Amino acid sequence: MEYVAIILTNILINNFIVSRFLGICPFLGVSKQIETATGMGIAVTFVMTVASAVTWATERFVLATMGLEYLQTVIFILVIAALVQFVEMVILKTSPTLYQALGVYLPLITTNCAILGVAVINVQEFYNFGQSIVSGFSAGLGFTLAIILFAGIRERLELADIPESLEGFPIALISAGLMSVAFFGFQGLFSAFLS
Amino acid sequence: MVKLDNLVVSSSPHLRSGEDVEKMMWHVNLALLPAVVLSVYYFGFRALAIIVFSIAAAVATEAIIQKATGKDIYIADGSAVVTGLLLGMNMPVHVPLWLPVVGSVFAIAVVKEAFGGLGSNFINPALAARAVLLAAWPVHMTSYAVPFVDGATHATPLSILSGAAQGELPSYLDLFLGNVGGVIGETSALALLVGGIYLLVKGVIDWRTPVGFLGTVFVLSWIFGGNAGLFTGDPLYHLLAGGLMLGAFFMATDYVTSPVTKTGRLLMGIGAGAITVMIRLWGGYPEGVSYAILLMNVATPLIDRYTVPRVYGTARKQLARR
Amino acid sequence: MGRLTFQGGVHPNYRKEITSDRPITPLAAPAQVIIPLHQNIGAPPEPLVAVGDLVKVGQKIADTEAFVSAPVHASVSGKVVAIENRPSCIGKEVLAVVIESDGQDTPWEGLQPYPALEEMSPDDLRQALREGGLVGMGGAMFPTHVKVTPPEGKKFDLVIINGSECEGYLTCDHRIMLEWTEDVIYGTKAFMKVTGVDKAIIGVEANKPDAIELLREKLAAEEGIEVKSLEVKYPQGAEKQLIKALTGREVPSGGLPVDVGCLVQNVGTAAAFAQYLKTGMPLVERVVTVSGSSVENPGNFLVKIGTPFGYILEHCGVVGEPKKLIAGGPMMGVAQITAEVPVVKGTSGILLFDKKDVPAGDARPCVRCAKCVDVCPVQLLPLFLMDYSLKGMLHRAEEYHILDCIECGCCSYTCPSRRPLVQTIRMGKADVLARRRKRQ
Amino acid sequence: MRMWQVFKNGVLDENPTFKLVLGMCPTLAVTTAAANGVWMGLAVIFVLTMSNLVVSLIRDFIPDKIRIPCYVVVIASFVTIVDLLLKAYQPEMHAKLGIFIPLIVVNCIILARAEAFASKNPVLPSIVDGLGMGVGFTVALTLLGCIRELLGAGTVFGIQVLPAAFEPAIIMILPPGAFLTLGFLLGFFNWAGKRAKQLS
Repeated sequence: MEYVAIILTNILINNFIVSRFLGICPFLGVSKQIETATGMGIAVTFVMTVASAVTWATERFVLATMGLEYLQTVIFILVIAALVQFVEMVILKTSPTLYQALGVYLPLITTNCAILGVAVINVQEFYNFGQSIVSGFSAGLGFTLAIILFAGIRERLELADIPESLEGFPIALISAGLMSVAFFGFQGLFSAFLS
Repeated sequence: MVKLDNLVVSSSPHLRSGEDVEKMMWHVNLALLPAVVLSVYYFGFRALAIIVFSIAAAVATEAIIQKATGKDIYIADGSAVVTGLLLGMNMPVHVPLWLPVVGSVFAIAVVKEAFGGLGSNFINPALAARAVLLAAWPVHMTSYAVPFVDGATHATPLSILSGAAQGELPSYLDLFLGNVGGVIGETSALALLVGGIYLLVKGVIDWRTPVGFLGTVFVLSWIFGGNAGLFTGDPLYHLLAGGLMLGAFFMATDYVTSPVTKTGRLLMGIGAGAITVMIRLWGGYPEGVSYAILLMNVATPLIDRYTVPRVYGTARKQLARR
Repeated sequence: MGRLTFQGGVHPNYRKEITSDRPITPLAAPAQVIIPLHQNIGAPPEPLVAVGDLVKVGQKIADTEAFVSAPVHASVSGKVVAIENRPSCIGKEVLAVVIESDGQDTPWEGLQPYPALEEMSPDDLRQALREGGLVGMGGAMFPTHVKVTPPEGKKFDLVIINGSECEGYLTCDHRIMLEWTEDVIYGTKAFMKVTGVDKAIIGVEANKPDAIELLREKLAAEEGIEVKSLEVKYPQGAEKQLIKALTGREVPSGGLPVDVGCLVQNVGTAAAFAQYLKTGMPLVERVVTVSGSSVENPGNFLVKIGTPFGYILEHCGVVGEPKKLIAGGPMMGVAQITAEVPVVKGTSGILLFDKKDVPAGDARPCVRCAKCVDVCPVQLLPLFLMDYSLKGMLHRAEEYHILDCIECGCCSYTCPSRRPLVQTIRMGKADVLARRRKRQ
Repeated sequence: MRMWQVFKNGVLDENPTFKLVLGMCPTLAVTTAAANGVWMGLAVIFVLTMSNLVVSLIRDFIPDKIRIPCYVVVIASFVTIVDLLLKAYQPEMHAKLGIFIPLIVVNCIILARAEAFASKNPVLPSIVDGLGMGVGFTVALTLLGCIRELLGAGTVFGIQVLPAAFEPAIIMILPPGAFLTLGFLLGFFNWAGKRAKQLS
């Protein structure tokens, strides 16, 4: 049941983007087209899942055993950066088509705060290995859902006659605000079962 | 030889159907009238005051912004009136009178005009404003009144049904006629049904969205709505209670914020129905119609994109390859 | 009755009753006819006469070696007084031969009736189609001999004679079916012969029951030709929609009717073909419906090709405050700036409307009511195509099949915000094609 | 004089929030109150200035290929220092800012300044640039925090400003309030900038 709770929380109830503000930069930057948003979403989901597993292991077997928890930030960001590099290399070697689809997004992911964010949250919530992976994966799905919906809206806004001063980032932020109003609908969902 | 001067040259077609957005908007306003009349009957003139305030604020905001941005003033097209009217009908009768005003200003200025005005907003202005008011002033927005009783607040049928509040469930007949607690305009299923059918007959709205919406709520609330196991729910109660009729006929069908494809319109109804039941049965609110529609509004561009009809002479439902 | 149809479409006010009872009346030739040389969709023919030459009715006055083209013949006897650019109903000036009529209408000596159908080969008939200057008379003016020649590797299996006449006001095809029934049937048989097909369907909209009945009566003893009643809906007569309604087949995107084995010909073309074969007189006159709120005595007239609109309107009388002159039907016809333009082979109607009947009002923003989506007979999303065309997002327009638009105008007709949908999409199509050419 | 120009550039001309639209996550997340904005800003000023300083110092010694990882390590170290300092001396604020303190490390402003400015300039201008950018960020966050706190709670820095009759709009301190306020602020600055240009 707690797995279900993690999934629902990360995707709907406390969506990473619209209610936790993690990963806003790619959310605003790579959401002009549905196709690219989908690519970014898949790439982020993949890296988040793997990063959750790796950082969990790092925390458990390296930092905690050696009493170096205070170095968490430094170590995690290095691990994630290395991981992204590694993933990029593996994909390039094994599947050029996949690399073509996701390659461009990977370098952007290192500085996506949602990745480091989910790693830190996993530690803070004392998730075990399985929970961490589910948490990372579902956070990625939440990110993907939000960015694809948002890309759809922005494609539509491209055809709208938006007041000059509000064009670009302002209207994108206002749209995101209204989208997060709609997401209020998921608040308290299944709370009776999950608590 | 006849010589003709001053001929108008324009591109074909040279005929127009004579359909008009203004007319359609006023049809919507007219269709809401029975529900308005009933709510004044049940809740007294304060209900009328709230509706008047919210319409006036909506129209004034629209006019001021159109003037300030140098556009032609088009308040007579009735769209701001529809927004104001729907917002007013979505409020409990005891809210302070500044609340509908704030809501209408938000609906028109932020949700509609900031995106370029009529036709450009991606989310329903009245519903978005209602959701914002609910989040901003939850106490005001959830103090529902009982018909004919001045000043008393009461639980809605849905909050009783979900166990969130104590009280006796009203009868089907009371639900049908609107003799129950709730926001101003959503209480009488009958009055709203009459208006909805009027719009269907007039061809202003398409059957797909309301039928998909009501049908999905009926089926899902029957399957999951009971405490005694699957298929023990009370679907009729779920159809008649809350804002379902208002949402299904008047708000999910809003042209601007719902899909344009036929499949998309059906999906809009089904999706909104499913989310409504989800929120009603397992969500944090007793009623989910507003949020369900808002969420489907958010998904509308995607629905349009992926339900492109099969074009004559093409093999499958697909976009052309470049 | 009238169940056969396609998806989408609109029901405009047809107003056919104004002229549907008016029989075809021959109109005397005007003092001067203006005969544009380029009366086909292919290559323009070269003039064969010079200023000062004397010509007779049916004499060829322009031709070319090009395959996709059609010759033009003199419609009156008299003297060529000018070969120069003149206004035409397509909206620009084109090269035309101006002939001053001698009032005699003397036929050219070289005209010969053709032998009976049984005695002619498909090749003979194809040659005849070209010599007779026959083009699609529904409005497209596609050279008929080209249309009946299937491209390499393709074959016809069905001839469809288009008697739907789905445009409002126009009744010339209706009258042709009623008055020239034999010719329509003879022409149909000729088209079956030229394509080697043993099956033909004459499709007529259900609002012409008298024509359907008459054709069925005359065809009672015949094998292979069927008359089918079609639902009354615009654009029922559009080639692709007609094929879908009658056969259930869909012409593939970017393809031609021959890709699904169909040859579609207008009833007027069939009748004209028959008359040419029987008399040897090429296409020098046609039936034109004259109607509209500013026409005093509307009707159907048999007029010489090259007759100026103004001459015909003078004959019919003009009332009220005429504001719009249209060549063709109200949905797809072309508005004219002057009444000097002449009737050509594709002119099915001349409509003159009073000021009060010219739609006015500015376009308002799109509210996404999706009425244009519901009526599009090709199942396009016109509202998006218009936006993509306006914003120059041509790749998106192409993705959404802008090139499949048949420009029927249903979207603009139905739009409650009075948006110029088809007008903008037309420009978008041109832009997309230009971009494609540039890429190649 | 040039130093002033560099500083002014960070606060006004290239304000990281309003002009470059960088570092959106903390900007939106922590500005539920004015004080949060100030503290977040101070933390960023510290990290930004110190990392600019160090990056500028070592700019000639590190190979080009591994410079980015090096910058990241430098930044992450200062973030850790800020994290520990806040935890020790401002535990309440540390709890409020929560995860967004360690996330300063992935705040694009900091890496962007290290790469775009500090790695190409001497120590002193780099420090001033870090200060300028940091102050610009702080001003923006504080402004956002003030507006949201004022409308969402009726207070500014915890002091009751609006009369008691004002009923605070709770939504302003919820996520939509953050998006909407920043959106309209950006729009306002766009408009004001254009107006100023027209007038001059």
